[in-house]
Amino acid sequence: MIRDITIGQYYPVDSILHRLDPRVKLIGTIIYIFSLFMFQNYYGYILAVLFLVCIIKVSQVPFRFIVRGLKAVLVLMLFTVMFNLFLTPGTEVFRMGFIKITREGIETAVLMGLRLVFLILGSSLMTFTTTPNHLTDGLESVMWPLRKIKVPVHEISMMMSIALRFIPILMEETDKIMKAQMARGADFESGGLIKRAKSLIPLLVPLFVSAFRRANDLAMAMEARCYRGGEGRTKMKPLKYATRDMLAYLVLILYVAAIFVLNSLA
Amino acid sequence: MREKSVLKTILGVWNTKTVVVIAIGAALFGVLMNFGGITIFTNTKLTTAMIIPVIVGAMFGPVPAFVACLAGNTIADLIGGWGYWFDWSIGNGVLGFIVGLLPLYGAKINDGIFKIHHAVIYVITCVIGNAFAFGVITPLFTTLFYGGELEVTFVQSLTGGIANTLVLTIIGIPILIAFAKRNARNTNLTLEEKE
Amino acid sequence: MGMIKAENLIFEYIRRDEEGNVESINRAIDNVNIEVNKGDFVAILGHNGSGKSTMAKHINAILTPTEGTVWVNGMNTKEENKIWDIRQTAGMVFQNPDNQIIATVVEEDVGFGAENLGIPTEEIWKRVEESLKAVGMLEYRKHSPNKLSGGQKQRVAIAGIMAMKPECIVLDEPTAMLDPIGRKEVIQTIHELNKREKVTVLLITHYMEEVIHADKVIVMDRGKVVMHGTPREIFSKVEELKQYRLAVPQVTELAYELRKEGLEIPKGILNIEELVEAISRIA
Amino acid sequence: MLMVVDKLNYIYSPGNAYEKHALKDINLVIEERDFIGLIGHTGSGKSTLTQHLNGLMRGTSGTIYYKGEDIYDKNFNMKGLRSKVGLVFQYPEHQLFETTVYKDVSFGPKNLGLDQLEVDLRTYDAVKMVGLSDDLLDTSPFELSGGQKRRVAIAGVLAMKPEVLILDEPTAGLDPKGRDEILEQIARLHKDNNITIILVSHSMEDVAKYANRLVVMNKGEIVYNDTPHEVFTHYKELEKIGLAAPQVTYVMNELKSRGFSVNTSATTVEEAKVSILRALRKSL
Ligand SMILES: Nc1ncnc2c1ncn2[C@@H]1O[C@H](COP(=O)(O)OP(=O)(O)OP(=O)(O)O)[C@@H](O)[C@H]1O
Ligand SMILES: Nc1ncnc2c1ncn2[C@@H]1O[C@H](COP(=O)(O)OP(=O)(O)OP(=O)(O)O)[C@@H](O)[C@H]1O
Ligand SMILES: [Mg+2]
Ligand SMILES: [Mg+2]
Repeated sequence: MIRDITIGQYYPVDSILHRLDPRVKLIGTIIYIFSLFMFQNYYGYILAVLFLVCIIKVSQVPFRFIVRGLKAVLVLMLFTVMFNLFLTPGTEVFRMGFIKITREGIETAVLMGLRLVFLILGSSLMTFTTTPNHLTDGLESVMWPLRKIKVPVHEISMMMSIALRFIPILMEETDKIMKAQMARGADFESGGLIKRAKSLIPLLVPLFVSAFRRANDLAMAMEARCYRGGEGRTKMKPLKYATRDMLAYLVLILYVAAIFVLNSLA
Repeated sequence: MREKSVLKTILGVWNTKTVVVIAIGAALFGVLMNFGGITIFTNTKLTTAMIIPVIVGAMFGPVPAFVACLAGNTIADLIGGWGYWFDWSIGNGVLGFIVGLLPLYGAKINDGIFKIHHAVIYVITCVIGNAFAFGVITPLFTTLFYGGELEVTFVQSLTGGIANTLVLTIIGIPILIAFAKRNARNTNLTLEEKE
Repeated sequence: MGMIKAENLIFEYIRRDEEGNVESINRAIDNVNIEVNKGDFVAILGHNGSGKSTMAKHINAILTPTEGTVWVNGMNTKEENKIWDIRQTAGMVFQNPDNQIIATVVEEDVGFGAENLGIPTEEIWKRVEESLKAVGMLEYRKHSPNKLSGGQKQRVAIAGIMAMKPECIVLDEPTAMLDPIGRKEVIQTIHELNKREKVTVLLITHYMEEVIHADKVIVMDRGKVVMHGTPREIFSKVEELKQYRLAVPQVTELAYELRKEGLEIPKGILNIEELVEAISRIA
Repeated sequence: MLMVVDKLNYIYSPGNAYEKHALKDINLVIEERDFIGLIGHTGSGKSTLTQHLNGLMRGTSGTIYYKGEDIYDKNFNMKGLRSKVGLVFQYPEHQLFETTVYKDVSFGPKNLGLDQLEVDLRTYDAVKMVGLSDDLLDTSPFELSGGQKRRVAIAGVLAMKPEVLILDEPTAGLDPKGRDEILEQIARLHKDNNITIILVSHSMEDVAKYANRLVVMNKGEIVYNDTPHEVFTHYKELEKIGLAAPQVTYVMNELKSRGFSVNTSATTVEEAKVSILRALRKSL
């Protein structure tokens, strides 16, 4: 189960969206998320839905895969909706005992719910169509100017790629240590909260010790290969924009323009 | 060695090893967040991941702990596929910073020093850290980023904070003791094995 | 001309307490003198904790001597401004293949060292291809390292060093975590690099069979070099080796036992053919 | 018949792109006091099989009987089985976690819910069985040498008083003397304490020297299950599945082909020596 988990839910097909430069997708996602907060009326949401549906179609990722991400935060969403529904003051439309629902409540609840759904769909679409490596490269490149204000951009992206490489290894390790302790009668499942928490110590100590041993080894191996930070480093696979990326930027500009037009409608 | 300035202690030591430790710490954070916890509530688990910033902080200082936590939460979101929740990432980062303050009050795990009064201070920082991170920081950023309703975040924060405090004390202290003991005298991986 | 030279090398792991006072000293290397010539294949044997890894780390300037000097291709490892040249000259492969692969794609990992050296992109691609070919892993270039076997991962690690064009490779128990087939693959790869690319090799191992084709064997015991010579010279001293917690390959052991029984079998038999020859000659 | 494995199958991530049929119709009988050497190429399923034997993994189909009881039966005491079939993983010292050797070794017995006296007794016994001295009990396991750590880890499993002890490559990373010491220790446990041993190893020389029976796995199947002598006569077939025979077996076969009347099933130095000497005396 553990060896080959697809981190970040990357869905391997060869669509235009997959081939886009990661920088475009990152910037696009950010713009999309911002747009969700910029709408001042329902037209905006219709635009957001249309835009997202088109992009999902282009991405060739099956819809059910994308929706799966929503399940994980279903409870949170319900809560948000409930809170807004019951607790927003305003014109009353329905009352049963102490529960009352207001017009404003319904409006904000729907708004909140939609916003949350699009937020998740939008950002997970990026992870569905971009390999974690590409994402890291894109991130590094997009954040590069921040180096001027002393943000260690190179280090951050190096961290991300090492982390990605070690996730499956650490998962396997967790599994192995757990089994080794179970073979000695450890029980991770039964008992109260405190007992269960305590039972994790035999798992965690070896896990941390091994993680630090790995970190030590890896740091040494990197320095032995002349790693000394981002200074003077060349890239094996530098990012290059293609025509399709320019077109994608154009689409984004049109989308932003549409937002402003719609907002001025109301 | 004693009079390392406070600022230096806060910033921590930065070299290749720090980068790697944070990276692996963050990866482990992501793994534990997804698989090593007991779920109580969405976004709220009795998760063991929070121990990582404590250890990173103990060894490298609070700023590395902050980064490990922030990156770890982002990676957890990445693995989980439930969208990105930077409000929580930042909250976790801040908590990581506060619980990672260990070297500042003299609990030097690297040198095997972790006494009772350190444990007491540690528990206090855990409580304050959780209250501050999830009572102030996360709700602040929730409204800022997502325009969410504060009540929801508060309920979540409360449960999250209590669960975190529980984990940080019940599991955190024994682990800190174990690590301190491990580091107390580790020169002698001596070879002589008497039969 | 010497590739590596250690002169009166002493290294101590020093442990300090809270106040910075010395609490204990562990002399891991105790007055070692060795010289390795360009193009040599040298093996280092020794019990757990005898100082092999500590020695290896000196060659890559990860550690610097407490006393004495280490020269790598004429460069003193104590000179800070030479450190990157030294690391480029003497590459290092470690025990655990998982803990030295950085990237999530094979070819990117092989290119990592070359990127650090600031080599132009096209040149990196060329080198990556060459080194992957040299270790026989070219067809796996797009794979994820997680899906490779231990022996394959270790060969990728070697390719990563090769792409930096080192003149010398130090391998610290590269086969410890592998199965017999993986072990064979790695040892073969190293021998080929030594022969074809004339890379100087320093191999640390606990497996006696792996050193029989080396040019020279060095035996360490508690931080000191206690034996050195050709594999044949070393393995003809069965009793002495056992004293240092080491052993000999099974054929050598058999030859030694037969010799003890009074058969006329030469000392230091290293492989099956030699033993069979020797026995045939008696009958 | 201590354990019977009956048509056991195991499939990793069934129905998914990474599906892997790791155990295929495994049938195996383990007798009391057996010393089994379990060999096979990497990924042949050795670890998967051993984890089934003590109930850590559950077969996709087929079953295992322990002393006649079906371990997949609802009423079977699985926790009891884990204490009866002790499993020592590869690099077991990486799983140590307590602050003292004593606490670490007693972790298992404590989990069994024994009283303090019994826990103490078992801990001392186990530590003695692996040949560690008592004064190490209060030290931190992290302060020990590699070989000592390995012993502490093995003691931790022995303290559960297992009837069967499974060791997955117990000598990895140790120097030759350390390897011999650990293996001798295991052989002693087998002889003096009547523990059934299953030794997973990549060293043909080692299994030839200690095991009374070899189980050879290839791609999830058992291909040989016989005495070492018998198994190693098939050295050509073994090579095809990524294994080999001990070096002396090759020597003996080579001598035989040159007309010496030596015993080609010799697998240890001692056997080979005796046989060669006899053959030479005859020919003189
Ligand atoms: N980081 C360290 N701090 C303190 N002592 C150390 C450290 N690393 C090694 N030592 C000690 O130095 C000595 C030599 O260790 P080294 O690792 O060089 O041995 P080795 O020959 O490589 O052993 P092995 O075969 O187990 O790998 C040992 O006594 C060991 O305990
Ligand atoms: N968690 C897992 N998920 C998917 N496949 C797995 C998993 N664990 C093992 N496998 C596969 O099952 C097969 C048997 O693996 P196993 O670990 O039992 O082999 P082994 O004989 O113990 O090998 P080794 O000598 O390397 O320890 C291998 O092909 C392996 O890739
Ligand atoms: Mg070593
Ligand atoms: Mg295995």
